Amino acid sequence: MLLLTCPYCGIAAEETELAPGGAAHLTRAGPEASDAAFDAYLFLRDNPKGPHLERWRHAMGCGKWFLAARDTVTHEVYGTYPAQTREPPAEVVARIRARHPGWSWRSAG
Amino acid sequence: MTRYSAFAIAREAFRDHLGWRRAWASPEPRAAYDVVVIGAGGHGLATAYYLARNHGITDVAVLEKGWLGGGNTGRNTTIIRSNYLQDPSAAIYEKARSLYETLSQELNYNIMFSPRGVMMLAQTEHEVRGYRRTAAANALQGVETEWIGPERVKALCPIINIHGPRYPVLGALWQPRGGTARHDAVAWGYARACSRMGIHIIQNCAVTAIRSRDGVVTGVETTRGAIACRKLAIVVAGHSGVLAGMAGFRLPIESTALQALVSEPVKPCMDVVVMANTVHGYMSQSDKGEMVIGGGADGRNDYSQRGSFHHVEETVRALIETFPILSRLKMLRWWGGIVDMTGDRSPILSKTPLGNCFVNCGWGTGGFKAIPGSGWAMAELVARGEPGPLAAPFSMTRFREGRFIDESVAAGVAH
Amino acid sequence: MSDPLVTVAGPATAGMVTLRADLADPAVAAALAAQGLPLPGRRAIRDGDGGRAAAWMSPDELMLFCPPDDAPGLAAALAAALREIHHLVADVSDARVLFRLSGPLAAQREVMAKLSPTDLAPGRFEPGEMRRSRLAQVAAAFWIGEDSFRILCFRSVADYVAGLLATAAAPGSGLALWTRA
Amino acid sequence: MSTRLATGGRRIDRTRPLDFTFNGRPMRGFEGDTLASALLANGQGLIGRSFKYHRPRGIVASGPEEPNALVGLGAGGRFEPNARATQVPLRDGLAAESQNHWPSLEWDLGAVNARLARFLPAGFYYKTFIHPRRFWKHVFEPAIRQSAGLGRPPREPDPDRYEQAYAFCDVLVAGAGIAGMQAALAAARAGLSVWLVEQAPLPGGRAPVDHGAPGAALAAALAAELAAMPNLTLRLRTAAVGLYDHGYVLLDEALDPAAAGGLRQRLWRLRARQVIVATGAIERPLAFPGNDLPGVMLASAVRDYLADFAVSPGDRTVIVTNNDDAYRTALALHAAGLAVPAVLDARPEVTGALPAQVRAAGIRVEPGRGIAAVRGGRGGVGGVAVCLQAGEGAVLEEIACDAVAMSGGWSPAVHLWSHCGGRLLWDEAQALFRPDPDRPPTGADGRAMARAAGAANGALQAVAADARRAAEAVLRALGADPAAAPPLPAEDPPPEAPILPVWVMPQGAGPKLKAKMWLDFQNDVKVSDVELAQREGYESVEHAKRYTTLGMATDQGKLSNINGLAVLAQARGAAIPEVGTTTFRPPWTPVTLGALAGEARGALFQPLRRTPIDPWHAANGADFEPVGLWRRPYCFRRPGEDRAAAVAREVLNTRNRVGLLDASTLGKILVKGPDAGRFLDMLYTGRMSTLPVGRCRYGLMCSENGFLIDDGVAARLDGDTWLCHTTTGGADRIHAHMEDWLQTEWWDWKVHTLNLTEAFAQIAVVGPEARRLLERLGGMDLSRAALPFLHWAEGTLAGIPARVFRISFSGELSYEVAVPAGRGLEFWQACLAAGADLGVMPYGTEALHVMRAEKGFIMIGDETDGTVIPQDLGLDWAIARNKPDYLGKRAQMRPEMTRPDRWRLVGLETLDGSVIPEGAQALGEGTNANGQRNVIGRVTSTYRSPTLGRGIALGLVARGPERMGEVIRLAAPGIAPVAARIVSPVFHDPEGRRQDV
Ligand SMILES: Cc1cc2nc3c(=O)[nH]c(=O)nc-3n(C[C@H](O)[C@H](O)[C@H](O)COP(=O)(O)OP(=O)(O)OC[C@H]3O[C@@H](n4cnc5c(N)ncnc54)[C@H](O)[C@@H]3O)c2cc1C
Ligand SMILES: NC(=O)c1ccc[n+]([C@@H]2O[C@H](COP(=O)([O-])OP(=O)(O)OC[C@H]3O[C@@H](n4cnc5c(N)ncnc54)[C@H](O)[C@@H]3O)[C@@H](O)[C@H]2O)c1
Ligand SMILES: Cc1cc2nc3c(=O)[nH]c(=O)nc-3n(C[C@H](O)[C@H](O)[C@H](O)COP(=O)(O)O)c2cc1C
Ligand SMILES: [Zn+2]
Repeated sequence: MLLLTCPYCGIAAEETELAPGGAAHLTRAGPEASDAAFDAYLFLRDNPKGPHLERWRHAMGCGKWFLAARDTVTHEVYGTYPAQTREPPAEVVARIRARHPGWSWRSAG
Repeated sequence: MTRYSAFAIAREAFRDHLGWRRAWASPEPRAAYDVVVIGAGGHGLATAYYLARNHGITDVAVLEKGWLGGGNTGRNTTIIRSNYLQDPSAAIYEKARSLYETLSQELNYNIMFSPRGVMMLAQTEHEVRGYRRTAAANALQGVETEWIGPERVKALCPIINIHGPRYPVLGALWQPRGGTARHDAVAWGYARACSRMGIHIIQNCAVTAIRSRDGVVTGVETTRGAIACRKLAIVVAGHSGVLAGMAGFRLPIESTALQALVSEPVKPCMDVVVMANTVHGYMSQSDKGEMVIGGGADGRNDYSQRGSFHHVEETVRALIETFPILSRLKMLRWWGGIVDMTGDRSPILSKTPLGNCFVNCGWGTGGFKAIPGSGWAMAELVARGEPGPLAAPFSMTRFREGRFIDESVAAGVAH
Repeated sequence: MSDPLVTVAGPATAGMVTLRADLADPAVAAALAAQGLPLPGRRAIRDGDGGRAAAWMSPDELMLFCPPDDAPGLAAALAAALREIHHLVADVSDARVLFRLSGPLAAQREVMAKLSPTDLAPGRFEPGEMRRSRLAQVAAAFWIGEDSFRILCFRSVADYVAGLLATAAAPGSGLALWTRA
Repeated sequence: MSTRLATGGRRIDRTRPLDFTFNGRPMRGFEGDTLASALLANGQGLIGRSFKYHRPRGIVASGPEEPNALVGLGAGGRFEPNARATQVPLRDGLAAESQNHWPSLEWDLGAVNARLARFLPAGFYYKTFIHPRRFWKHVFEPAIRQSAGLGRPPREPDPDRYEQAYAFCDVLVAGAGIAGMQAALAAARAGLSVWLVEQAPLPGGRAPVDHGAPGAALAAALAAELAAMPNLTLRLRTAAVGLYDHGYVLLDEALDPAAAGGLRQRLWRLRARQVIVATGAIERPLAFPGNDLPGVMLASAVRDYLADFAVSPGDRTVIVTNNDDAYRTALALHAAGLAVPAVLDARPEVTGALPAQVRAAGIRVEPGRGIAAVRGGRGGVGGVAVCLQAGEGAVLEEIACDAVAMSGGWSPAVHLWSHCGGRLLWDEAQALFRPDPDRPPTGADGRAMARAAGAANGALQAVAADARRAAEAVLRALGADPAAAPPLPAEDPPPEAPILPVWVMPQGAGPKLKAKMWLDFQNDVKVSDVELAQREGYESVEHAKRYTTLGMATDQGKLSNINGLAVLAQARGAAIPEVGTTTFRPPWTPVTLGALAGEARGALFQPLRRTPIDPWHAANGADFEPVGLWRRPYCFRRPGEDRAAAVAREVLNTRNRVGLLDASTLGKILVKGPDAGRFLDMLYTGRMSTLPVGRCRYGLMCSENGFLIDDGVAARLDGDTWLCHTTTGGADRIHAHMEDWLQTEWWDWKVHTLNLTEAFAQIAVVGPEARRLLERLGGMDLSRAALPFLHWAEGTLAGIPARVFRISFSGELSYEVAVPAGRGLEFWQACLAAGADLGVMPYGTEALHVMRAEKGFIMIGDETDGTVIPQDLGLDWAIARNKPDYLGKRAQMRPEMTRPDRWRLVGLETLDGSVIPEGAQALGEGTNANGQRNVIGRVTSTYRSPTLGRGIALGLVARGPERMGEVIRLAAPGIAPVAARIVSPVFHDPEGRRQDV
């Protein structure tokens, strides 16, 4: 039963107050995208065994989407941050790397 | 290898059961095999078994990182049914179900397939329409199902409250020859049969890398050394994404936790399997007397085999609403498994971008029932290098093509 | 023993106006001030003039409370004042209902602690904060005003929330966390 | 025979006798007794029958580890099966019954299984019952099921209540023994908020029993100090049953319904920043032949019953042990004036202070000895046959006794530690698994979230010091000063001599003896079974567990797991840590399903959403159906009418006169901002940006995967504001979908959304008389000229502020009127009153469905099922082809979506006017590669049309629209295929004249 801090309200919200939303930092593939790019965007979601950047909505709260860096094995939370960003903040990456040296999110499974 | 029978037991009884032999051998891995199957769950073992049985390929190793059958095969709620809506699903699940009917005899291992009947309750008008549609489809697919009314539901399962004030039971989709089987026994029975045919089952052997040359697989590296192979089958359920990563491609798979519970054992009170999708819970009573219960999957990626507790609560609420007598029973254990969910919630049996490497995954919350059929179809794919009719619709290219096999339209869950 | 732990009043209605805008825009504070309303900080609920109050709902949303007949006027005035900036104002008085608990505050905290996964211990949840969370299976917001928990939930689930509160307040079911058994 | 002693018993109050029954026999105990102690006090040694062999069984333990003494409690709706007598507080009038036997506890036919035991080894069922095939379902399985289960299931609904509660603290301490109390006190003194939970009715743990007066005094002193700490919550009869991620702990609190407002149990969901596992240790039985007879008990349990309840398990108790601790039992028995004929100690040499005291008391101590057999039977123990531990079981001597107290050492209760990933290490010296401090369960910060303390940490002796260490670690982790907690003086008793691990007694026992050594009492798993599993290759500990069912009973192997895995290790010739334990899973002790459901039962099972007009519906014969969480009238039945008749009446009345529909559940989402038009153009397949102010337009929304997910009418309210209507199910979903895109993709677009669904009641006034009716309400000009079709207007109707939309889902002249929700009922009634002479009638969802089908309008969820794109439904007109982009556009370009033979929407009419069965499939030619009949389409909606007086249907058919007029065959189970003609999906008023008047 996770506890994630909503970066907008500052509340450590329990999982039941949140709605999960899958992998974060997707880049939308529009009508011009190739079949492969579109397939990748829609279906080939990050599914790493380890640090994962993911979306959550504070559904039973402020209603905002935010992003979390969470380890899918240990549930360690390396940080939560607002959804309006194309990549994870440096300090979150640093925290992940402290635990998983050499980690980089684009290459994560 | 001793044949199992009441006679064999009697004979052994008089020598204190000292004469029993290993059910499966525990060989050292060889340097090379014709085919390596990664994952000794039900699907991996069945793949190996049918490679030998149907295609005469016995130079096969099944590599298992832990103990065989310890993945989802060993932790599922054992519901077997084939009343699927879409043709490709109905075909492979019905193939599996019909193989289950005679599997104990074929394997000479009692897997306790119990065709006690599965009912999927309809508790809204929408569900009624959905199940009638499925019944109509099943009739043309050669799947024996029936739409039954609430009285029949009550007669088949007296402990259901069909007058639920919130969601009265309006009827059910009934598959009289659906049921359950002993999950562990399915893995063990296949393992024993594989071993008997010379297939190597190598436990405590995790694949750590996949080797290839010129886009064609050449072997694997494992915690017990490198093993070469001509063909590779990845059959690792929740870990499919990890293995695909080793093989250099991506899969439309997300791994999440699905939980199940068992109650303390009580005297038989429920002879059928009941699934209630509106309230979201399903239950059967095992031959030992426990109520075996399952519910919904987590919505987040997970590899920890625990899951979040609130799903347990949601399931239990739903079941008490449907079966009021449950309230004073006690749950003695709950656990999770890592299920592999695809974009359309249907499995993948497919060639991959890597030559001679095949994948079988995406069975998600409902692949126990498919084990024999899936193994059959996968063996065909691996042996021939091309899918047969059972596997063909389940290729991984379907997502790109937009050709989905979406079962969720008929049932909220697909266990 | 035969009395409920707290008394539940409601559902009641109130004037409510939703304001969505960039709360950091000075125009917002100015428009609110002109209506006798403060700009509440994160998670805060603050009283204004004339029975009005403002509550923080999210970084770009406020809920403004007012006497029932007041809401259309307040909404119109704000809309006019904020014409120049991107905003949304709506009278939402009818969308939600309010409940109010009374009785010892400690007992009220216990009743709420049965329903919401929120730390409601004294010192952890105090007047001035509005918490958006859930009560059992539905979304709700609550705060403490005049030694009374006020609970805001959607209109369609008023019966459900009333049932929850009544059940949680059943006689003899105190938690002995902040009250003594 | 067991009996109550004349004096003593620290937990019982002899002034308060309680009457109870066991199998109908009246018995008497005292306040403070458990059911188990009271049964023993009444000489009841035989309590139940084991699962598989129906062996007679008595009480072995004194706590939650009890495997045997499971009983049925109570009657009627309050009947509870499988209650552990050792944890049931005795109440006046309690009725208990034994389980798993027929016809009676004493004479049980099932006991024949015990005679056949040699034919029923572990896993026998996998090897037999294979032939003939049909026998499994009809003969073998029914026979096996007949013997399944322990207790009988309850038969009636449960009248008691359960609840849940949330709590938060800095430190949770599980277990209020000396270790737990010390640790809790240290944390509380440092100013942290602390919860201390104890499953027993009183704190203290083992110390008051094991360490006599000093132990009791220490426990009392600690308890007194704890009681004075305002920042500490002590909860008794509350078990910590599960540890989850991020410090989430489940606590199961037992309540007395009479005292707690009818509540039976409360499930706490506690969030702790740090957890201290101070759950003590569990004594292990010894595996000797006959160790399962009634009268053979754990040594610690024997002294518990003596000290706590003044119950002696027998007059002459032989003690068998491999460690010093059991000597405490000898001393306790001796002090109570009971005979201890011998202490049989497996260790070749017995030194130690405790044995010295025992010897000094004149008790015979026999080193190097074991038990080769227990004499006796169902009635209890008659004696033991003594052998050499090092031998094969040759009997040296028979000792008469009526009880046996056994101790195989202790296993820390590491369950909570393990639930969430904490690892164990094997402590060779003490022969136990204890928490590995280097691999603790970790929390959200990746650091340890739990520590173990005391016996749970393997500190069987220096408990106080260990507890202090644990508390200090927790304080440090929470940034508190460990020094802020002055340690309590606590003296640890003198050290004990080392244990000798003994997994099988005697060591050289042959197969015959091993088949009589029980490991798992409840599930009847013996040493021979585990060895058999190993022999057959089930040698992973998890395989052995599943093959033998070791540890899978209701006690979850609290007594058997360690012994079992040690036997397995021996059989494998492997070291114990190499074999490892099975996975520890919640709950620590079984939890009632009722507690897991909490308040969510009956009316509170799920929220029921009601519209503002719901009270009127309820009072006026509405036949409700659930629609998501809402309830909506399906139809309004009049006396004598069935559903079909009511629906037909409602349809005809609406088509001919005027009907009222409560459409309040429709989603209403306000979308406003400079970029709102652009945003809606992305969201809808059509163009909304070009919609003039004052107009309405039907729109479709697709997922990025191209499939139709919702439809509805959007109205442009002003230059930058739209009001989007969604389906009932779509309101929250589509609002969330909008916010998702706005917040996570187009966050620089200036758009605000607001879900106004609940702010308005929406009432559709439909039918030829609709305008007349509304005009009577007064306030707005609703003429065709003033408010044409697909326009909206704002004003006042019947004195109520209203927004009126001229949209139609029935094909009739129709106004959808939105009024403030608080005035919805008033408006509804005004319409009824104004329309009384016009024949106004309410109609429900089914009439709505029929009328839309007559018009060929699609219904999300009927014509769509998540696999249908708008193009399939002939809705290309609602797609702005020239738009560069919209959600779903790219997906709809994929090969599969543009295939010419996709199934497309058509109307279907049977040749004879009959109604096509629901779900019917359109037959194609031949079969597919898998031998399935080819299908070319299906029916999506099918009704008897009251308007047309015949069956009508909508369906999806391959190339359907190209095949107008063709006759196809539709199949459904149980009927001959029906011939139907492909026709236009619009059955009624194809020109749309009636709505646009
Ligand atoms: C709680 C729960 C309830 C369920 N209920 C049902 C149900 O009622 N009916 C139904 O039909 N289905 C059900 N399922 C689904 C079903 O269990 C699975 O679909 C099925 O068991 C999958 O079998 P498998 O052989 O593919 O995978 P698994 O049994 O998981 O086997 C995969 C194996 O691969 C191994 N592996 C992974 N990585 C490696 C590696 N690197 N090297 C070597 N080996 C590796 C794993 O250790 C594992 O043993 C349920 C699942 C769960 C979790
Ligand atoms: N010398 C030995 O061989 C030996 C062996 C075992 C114990 N001991 C003695 O045991 C004591 C150890 O003290 P301790 O405090 O560590 O253990 P303890 O056994 O005295 O106390 C543990 C307490 O935790 C409670 N508990 C267990 N699991 C629980 C759960 N899940 N939820 C709530 N409560 C739970 C138990 O009811 C018990 O009261 C000392 O007196 C020690 O001498 C000695
Ligand atoms: C159908 C089924 C029935 C089960 N019955 C029991 C049972 O009676 N007792 C028990 O302790 N566990 C039972 N289990 C649970 C297993 O003990 C175990 O928890 C599960 O297989 C997952 O493995 P793990 O907990 O070792 O990870 C059952 C599991 C399944 C799948
Ligand atoms: Zn938030």
